[in-house]
Formats: sequence, structure tokens, C-alpha cells
Amino acid sequence: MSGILDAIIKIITWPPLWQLVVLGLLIPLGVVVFILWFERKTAARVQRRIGPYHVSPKIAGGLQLIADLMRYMFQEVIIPKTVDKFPFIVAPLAALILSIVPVVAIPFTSIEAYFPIDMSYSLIISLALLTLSPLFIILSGWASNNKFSVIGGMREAYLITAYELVAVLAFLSAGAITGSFNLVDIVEAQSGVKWFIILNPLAFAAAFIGVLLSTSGFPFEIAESEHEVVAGAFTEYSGLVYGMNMGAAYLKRMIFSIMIAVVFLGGWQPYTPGEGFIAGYLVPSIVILIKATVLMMIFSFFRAVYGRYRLDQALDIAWKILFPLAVLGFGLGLLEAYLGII
Amino acid sequence: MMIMDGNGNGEGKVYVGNINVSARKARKLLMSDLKLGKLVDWGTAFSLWPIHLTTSCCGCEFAAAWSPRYDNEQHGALPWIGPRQTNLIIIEGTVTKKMACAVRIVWEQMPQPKFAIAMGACALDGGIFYNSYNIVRPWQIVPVDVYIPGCPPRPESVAKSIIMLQKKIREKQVASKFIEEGWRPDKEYVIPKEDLCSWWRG
Amino acid sequence: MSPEELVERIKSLLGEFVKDVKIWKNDYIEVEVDKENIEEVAKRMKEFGFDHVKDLTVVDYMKEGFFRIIYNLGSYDNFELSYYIVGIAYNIPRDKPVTKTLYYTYTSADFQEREAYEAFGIIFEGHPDLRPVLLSPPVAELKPLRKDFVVKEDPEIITKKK
Amino acid sequence: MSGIIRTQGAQVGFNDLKLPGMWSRKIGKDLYEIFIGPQHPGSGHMRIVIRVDGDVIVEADPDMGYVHRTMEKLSEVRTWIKGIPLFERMAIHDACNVTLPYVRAVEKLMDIEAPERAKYLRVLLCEINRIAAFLYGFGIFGVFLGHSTMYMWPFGDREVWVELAEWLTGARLTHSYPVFGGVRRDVPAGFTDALRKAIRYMRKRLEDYRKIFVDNPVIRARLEGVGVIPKNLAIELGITGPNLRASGVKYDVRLNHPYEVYDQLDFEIPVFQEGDAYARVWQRVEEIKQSLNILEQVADWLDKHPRTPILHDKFWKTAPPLYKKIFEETGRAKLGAVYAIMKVPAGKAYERAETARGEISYYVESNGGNKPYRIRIHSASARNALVYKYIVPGHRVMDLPAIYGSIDYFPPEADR
Repeated sequence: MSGILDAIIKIITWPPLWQLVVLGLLIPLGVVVFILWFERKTAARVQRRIGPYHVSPKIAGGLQLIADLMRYMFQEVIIPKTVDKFPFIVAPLAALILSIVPVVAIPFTSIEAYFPIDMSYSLIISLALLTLSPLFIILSGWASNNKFSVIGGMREAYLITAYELVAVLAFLSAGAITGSFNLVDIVEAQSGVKWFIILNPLAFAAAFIGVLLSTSGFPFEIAESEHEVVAGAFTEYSGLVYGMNMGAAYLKRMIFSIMIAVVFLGGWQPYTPGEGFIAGYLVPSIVILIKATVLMMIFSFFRAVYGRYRLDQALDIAWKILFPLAVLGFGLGLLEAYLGII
Repeated sequence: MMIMDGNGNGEGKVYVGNINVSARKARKLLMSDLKLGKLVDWGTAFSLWPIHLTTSCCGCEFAAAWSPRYDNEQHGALPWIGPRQTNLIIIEGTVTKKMACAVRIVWEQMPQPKFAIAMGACALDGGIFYNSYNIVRPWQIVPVDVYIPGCPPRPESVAKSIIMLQKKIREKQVASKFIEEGWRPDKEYVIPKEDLCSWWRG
Repeated sequence: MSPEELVERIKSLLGEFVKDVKIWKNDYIEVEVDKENIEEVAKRMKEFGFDHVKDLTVVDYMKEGFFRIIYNLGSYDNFELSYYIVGIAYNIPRDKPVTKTLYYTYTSADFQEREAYEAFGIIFEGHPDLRPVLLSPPVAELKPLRKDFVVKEDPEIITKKK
Repeated sequence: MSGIIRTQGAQVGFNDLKLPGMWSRKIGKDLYEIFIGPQHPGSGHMRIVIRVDGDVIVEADPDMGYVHRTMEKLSEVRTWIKGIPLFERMAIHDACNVTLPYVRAVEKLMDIEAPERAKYLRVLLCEINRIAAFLYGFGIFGVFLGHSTMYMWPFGDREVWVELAEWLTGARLTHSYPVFGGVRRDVPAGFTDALRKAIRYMRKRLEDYRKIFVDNPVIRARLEGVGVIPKNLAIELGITGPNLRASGVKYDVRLNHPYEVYDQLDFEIPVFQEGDAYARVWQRVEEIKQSLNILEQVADWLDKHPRTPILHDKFWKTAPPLYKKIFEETGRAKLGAVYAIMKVPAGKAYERAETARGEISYYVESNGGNKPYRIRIHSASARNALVYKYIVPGHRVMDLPAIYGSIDYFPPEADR
């Protein structure tokens, strides 16, 4: 009996699966539910009102998102006659899956037994996987056969070209400092107070704004802007599929936040992974997730204080400010590597 | 054993692999046997998202009802952008003949289960514009669940109407019955769409 | 500038075009002209300083059998003139409601001429975009602001259409 | 400049119109037509049909009338007094300003004038309405730019002014306050103190708005240089209100054709020269400040002067003693039956007033009966609607909400 139980536990805790399902999907989903609630409550706080409340007065309306989820789940899913059915349904699914896949390349600990897929190019692999999901947002806009959706998709396409370069360059500057593309090496190099946010603030700023750009966060909520293109690519989606789309956007932001936490905020530092599953795997991943959640909270606070830029202005910012900033960050990384700060 | 397909005919026959029958069974299982119905009603009641469709001047008080003073978001209602993602339409005052077509099209685009609140005296029976040649009554266009009297109604009464609708959904189990018994057969509209939208282009 | 002075200046400006001038309540001057001269009158008025159309009023005198079209002109730039409204009025027969557009002199009359078109059925010849602006086409066909379109004071009885 | 607008078959050269509008090109087959509205979060109750070439709008066609409730026609079958509640439905959040010229036009025809106290009370409610309407416009503008806080704050602060108006008149929005020959109610006890408190609060809040919205780098980037209406174009199109003054034309009905007691009050007409959306925002902020100044002066006047009748003698002398007693005690002037059977001498009158969105004008014609013969209303928003057709082409799609919000367009007012 105990053998079977052990086997089950072993399968569940098999790092790639554990990483994908628990660290990539379940916990981030919980975080997303919390973040959405937090976003609405902070906005309400800034705006001198209450925000969601009566659904569960005891926990300040914390169940609001569950109620919304229940409604979305059991609402009619309308598939208009004019859409291209297969991509219309598959695109949001693919976007959802692709936005959590990068997590299999991100190590949450320095213990080799708990690496998901051990490779020395994890930084590059995770970055490459992260940049895939926007393609499916364009696809879903295209498949919707709606003018607003097509415009939304095109805006997304413009933004991809703008932010990918910036984000990738900014993240790669960490590789320049450490001389390694292995995320474990990068985290190890940040021991003590040598977090890359301090060593290389330029790259961090570029990465931070790049994430805002890529996940349609304010002030760059352009592709899904309500007031010109009515939620952009998602105009025609209803019910659960729409919920999936929204979830995918937030999950993507969560994974990006995890990346920033690992690359710039010292990963599991200052904690040093110990022996065993709990001390060696669970605690470091919790440290990373907490850092990522704090980042998410900062992102969502922007909604309350900023409007949105125009598309051409956002592209201006990306190409004229962020791109040089990212290049400078990369150069700074090389300089630090040359000086041997690490 | 009587097995019917989704349309209620085909008595006494067993359809193997009939998707309507399976869907019907699954709905029954989820809603009645697993007692998910209550959860669905609860979720729907606290997630009434009205659509951005301002038909007339009651929109001022509609906007005020979501302002910090009255903050209807505390009831879980959040004005949302597109018809596909919402489930509530609040008709704010007079509906002109030109707007009536838009109201009907928006209503048809919303996913079931959906609800309608008619706001203001004009939405009841014309109000101050009762003898105008360019208006229709909202009940002629959409099936209305709750009426709010007043010209314009105060924001408190908008909040009250949302609470009343929540009560109605939870007591009469409107949402779960929609799901269990198939989608609500839409009430017959008083004015057919051809009459409303004969002039519409685009 | 007193209204009488303004009337004198308008009379000397428009010369023989003026058929009749009335001063209503000290600040509204109604100048009656002929339909044929309206374009020339408008040009002169614009040069004089009345730079925009405040509103275009059409009044239906059903018993007398004509529409009275009044371009109420105002001035933004000239402080003295801006106190007054000058209504350039002319009559057109009710059974042949065709007139010339002032769109090319006063761009601000654009939508108002469309409004007069839908509400009274008056055709402004030369207007580049003469479509109903407020009403849907079936309602615009009623020409609702004409006096022979009667709105009942009692509410219409609504019956369920089948 | 040889730009050409092509509209429905006819060609109009810009040179013919002397309009230095933005030059936009139109290429036949590559146009993409977008219908914005009537159900669209960025449209309100109207539809704008835009044709875009790439991301640039080459043609915009406003399709109004979704809230056309035929007020001009209905007024012809109703008695004179019923016109007041009817017309204030045009812009219920600006009710006093909108109905005042109608009341004044009828008073002109009857050759009566309201008592001085009633005039001050009218100015009081007009300015309260004006501030509330500006805040409403700010809120809508904020939400168009995706700035949800700027929707919530002005709407919250607007409640201050709505509550004041409610205290004064008994209704949140539809006050029906000015009636022929005066107003319905005198100020209640303690009103002026509350008013001063509200003025102080509003001055403080304007500073907050500046911090979060007007000086916000994102908002500035969106608004500066967008939707420029040059001075001569603004005059040519007959744009009105703050939009006109933001383009450098010093025209305000309160200054050019003073009504009520505006000629006795001390206030300035702010004017900006830039004519872009950002200037229009500042214009409204400055106008709120001026309105606050006016309100302070009115409050001082009301404090100094004791209660005197607020209805013209023509209506007040026939009032039964009970009515007069009620007025002495509560300050409420009950309207006599004379209003219902009132006849207005034949004639024409033209009256205008400065509402929050600009100039509204009433042409009132009476044939001596108990109903108007013809009332023609041309409201501020109806005049500003030309902006869509002539200013929007040449801008990007994302500029449309910025321009829409900055001209503070209110469809029910435009459609009447």
C-alpha cells in the first residue's frame, strides 16, 4: 500500500510535472484571483469607495472573483457564425498553455534533484517560450472576424515587435554579468545584496516596463483598450473562453514576474535551500512566488493612477527609450563582468 | 424508460451518442444531483455586469450609481464593455426608435442567462415623452425583469433594483433553471426585429 | 451700438435686398429678404462680421402656405455685434420647398440644414451631404415638424403586434 | 494646401471654404470602416462612422439622433409652463442653465422681469449646475482615456454640488427651478455656509485633479497637440463654449450678452490660445475656479439681503394668502393656477445663455395662445458636433476618445 502511495507522491512531486501544474498553473491561478481582487480593491481605495463587498462581507468581498468565475463557467458560450471556429476556440487555449509552459525551464531551487528540466540554457529557453503566446492573441483576433478584434490583433503585433527585443535584451544582461545562461548560476551569483536590481537597475527598468508592455498593463493597455477597440482581440469571446483569455493574460504576467524575481530580485536569496523536499524545494519556491506577487501588486496598482498611451507613443517609448535603455543595461552588465564585480 | 432528445420528441427511443441527450443528462447531474445550481445562482447574482449602453438621460444617474458615493461595485456589478461578456442590460430612460434597434441587437448578442432592468419613468411607459412620435417602450423590445420608477431615479434605487434582481435570481433559481431546462425560450418580442431595424445599415 | 444703428448699417449694407426689418425685444433683429438673393446677402453679412450661424429656424405657417426660413446669425469676433442676433428670413412656398444652401458661406449651417431637411422636408440645393441627421429614415418621411403632422396629447394606445 | 474632402458625391476643396483643416488623404479601396457606437464604451449615445487608412482617420461621419425625443414638436402641444420640465431633460445635470433662456424668452415676450433676489438665486443654481456639469465631463473624459480614478473622483465630488442643488430645489437633477417671473424657492437656512464649505473643498480638490490627471505625463502625452481647433476654424464652424474659448476667442454669453445679474458680478473669462485637447482641459479647470468666485459673491449677497418675494408681481399678487404665509415660513413659493392658463402675447424672442458646454439658444414664437407656436432650440453640443466631421480626420483612431472627451459632447443635449 505504502509503495503505491509513495509512487503517487513521487509522480506528483516529479519536478517537471509539479512545476507545470502546481507552480505554473494552480498557485499562479490562486495568485491571479487574489491579484484581481486586490486590483479592484486598491482601485476602490484610491477612488474613495468600497469595491466588491456584499458577496462575502466577512472577508471584504474576497469571493467576488469566484462568483465571476462561476458565472463565466456556466454562461452560454456564443460562437458566432462568421468566425473561423477552430482557431477561434484553439487560440485562447494555446495562449493559456504557452503562457505557463516557460515555467518548466525556470528552476525554483539550487538542489539538482528538484530541477524541472536540467539545462544550462534555461534563461534563453524560458524567454523563447514566453514570447510565443502573443501570436495566439493575434490569431484569436484574426479568427474572430470582427473589425475591432482585427485592429486589436494588429496592435498586439506592433507591440510584440517593440517589447520582445527590449525584454529579451534586458533579461540577457544578467547572462552578460554572470557569463552563464543558467538561471541557477544567475541566482547563485546574486548572493547577499548583489541582486541585479541593484547592480543593473537599467536592465531592470527596461524589463519592468517591457513586462507592462507585453501584458497590456496600464499605461500600455493598448491592444485590449476598451474605448477604441472594445477589448481588442477578445471582443467576440463570451463565457468560459473569455475567462480563459483574461486568465491567460494574467498568468503570463505572473510568469514574467517570476522571471523578474529570479533574474533581478535574487530568486530564492536570501534563503539558502537545504536538504529534503520542504527545505530544498517548497520554501525557495514560496520565496520566489512572494516576490512575484509583490511585483504583480505593483503592476496592478498602476491601473489606478495612469491612463493609457496612444499606440504610436507606446512604440516611441519602446524604440526610443526602452531599447537604448536595454542596450545600456546590457553594456553595464558586460562592464561589471569585466570589472569582476560578481 | 423514456428518453427524449433535446427538443422533447423522439419518445421511447434510445439514441446512442445523441449529444443533446448527453448534454441534458449532464446538466441535470450538475445542477440537481450535485447541487451546483445554488452555486451558479449565487455566482450569477453577485456578478451582474451591466453593458455600456446608455440610451438616454438617465445615464447621468446610472453613472452616479457607480460613483464613489453609491458604488454599486460593492454588489458585484461592474459596467463592462462588450455585450458578449455581460449579462445585464440597464435601459436608461427613453428608447427612441433609432436606438431601439441597437438595444435589440445588443440584447441578442448577450449570452444567456441575461437580465434587463428598465430605468426611469420613460422606460415604464413613456414618462414625460409619452406622446412623442419617436419613442418606443422598452418592454416592447426586451423582456424586462425589474422596473425602476422615477424621473430620473435616484442612484439608491438603481442599487435597490440590482439587489432585487439578485434576490429574484437566487429565490427563483433563474440562472440554474436556464441551464437545467435548456436555454430560456426567449419571450416573444412585442415588436419584431424587422420592424425595429428595417432602416439599419451597417 | 443701439439696435437702430445696427439696422441702419445693415440696410446700407444690403441695400435693395432688404424687404422688411423688425426689432424684437431690443436684441433680435429680423431682416426679411428674397429667396433669390439669399446667397449674396449671406456673403455680405459674413463680411460685415456675422461670422457664424447660431441656429437655423424653420417656421411652418400652414394657413398662409409658406415656410419661413430664418438663419440666425451671430458674431464671435466683434464684441459690439455679438450682443445682437440677426435673423435673415425668407419665405418659400409650402408645396415646393426647395431653396439654396448656405453651406458654402457658412459651414456652421451644415448639420442644421440637414435637420431642416429631415424635419420639414426642405431641400437645400447644392448641399453636399443632404441626409437625415437625427431621425431614422422611416420617421423622417413623416416630416414631423410640419404643422400638419399632429401629435396627439393623449398617449397612443399600444397594441401587441402580431 | 490642396486637400479635398469628398463627401457623398460632391467635392469641396478646402480652399473654397478657407478652412485650414488637417490635410488627409483618402484612397479608395484600402479604407477600413469602423462603426463606433451606439453600443460602444467610447461613444455614449451616438454613432461615429469612421473610415481609417492604416491607423489614420480619413473621414468621420457623426450619426446623431439616438436620443432625439422630439422636444421641439412636443412643446407645441403643451402649455407654456410644461416646457420647463420638458426642456431640462436635454441635459438633466445642467438643468437650470438649459431652461433659463426659455424662461427668459417667455418673460421677454410678456415684458416682465424677475425680482432681483430671484435673479441672484438663478445665478446661484446656474453656477452650481455648471460646476457639476464640468465635473461630469471630467469623469467621462477620464474614463475615455482609461483613467478610472479620474472618473471616480469628479463623480464623487459632483455629489457635493448635486446635494447642494437638491437642498435648494428638492430634486437632484431635474430642478425646474426658474419659472416665469422668478424662482420656486428661496435659500434654506444655513445654505450659504454649506456653500462656502463646498467652495473651499472644491478648490482643494482641483489641486488634486491637477496632480493625478492634468499633470499626469501619460495624459499630457495623449492630449497635447491633439484635436487642435485653430481660432478661425472654431469661428467658422461655430464651435461654442469652453472649446471656443480654448481656441482663443473671448466669447461668453455672460460677457457679451449679460443676463440676470452677471453684469454686476466680478469674474473673468479665461481664454487659452492653443486650441488643443489639453488647453480645453485647462479651460474647464479655470472656468470652475471662476464659477467658484461667482458663487462666493452670490453667497455674500444673499447673506446681506433679507428675504423678499422671489416671484414677479404679475404672478405673486394674485396668490392666495395661504401661499404667502407658506412663503414667509418656509421660503417656498407655490405656483398659482395662473401658470396653467397663462397666455403669452404674440411675438418673437431670441434668448441665449451660457451652459456648461457652451451657448444654448432658444427661438420662441408665440401667436398669443396658451401654447407656443414654434420653439427652436439649438444647444451647445449640437453645434460642437461639427468637430467630429471637420477636426477628427487626420488623427489616429486612439485620438478619437481624447477628442470626444475633450469637447465634452453630451448626446441628449445635442439631439434634443
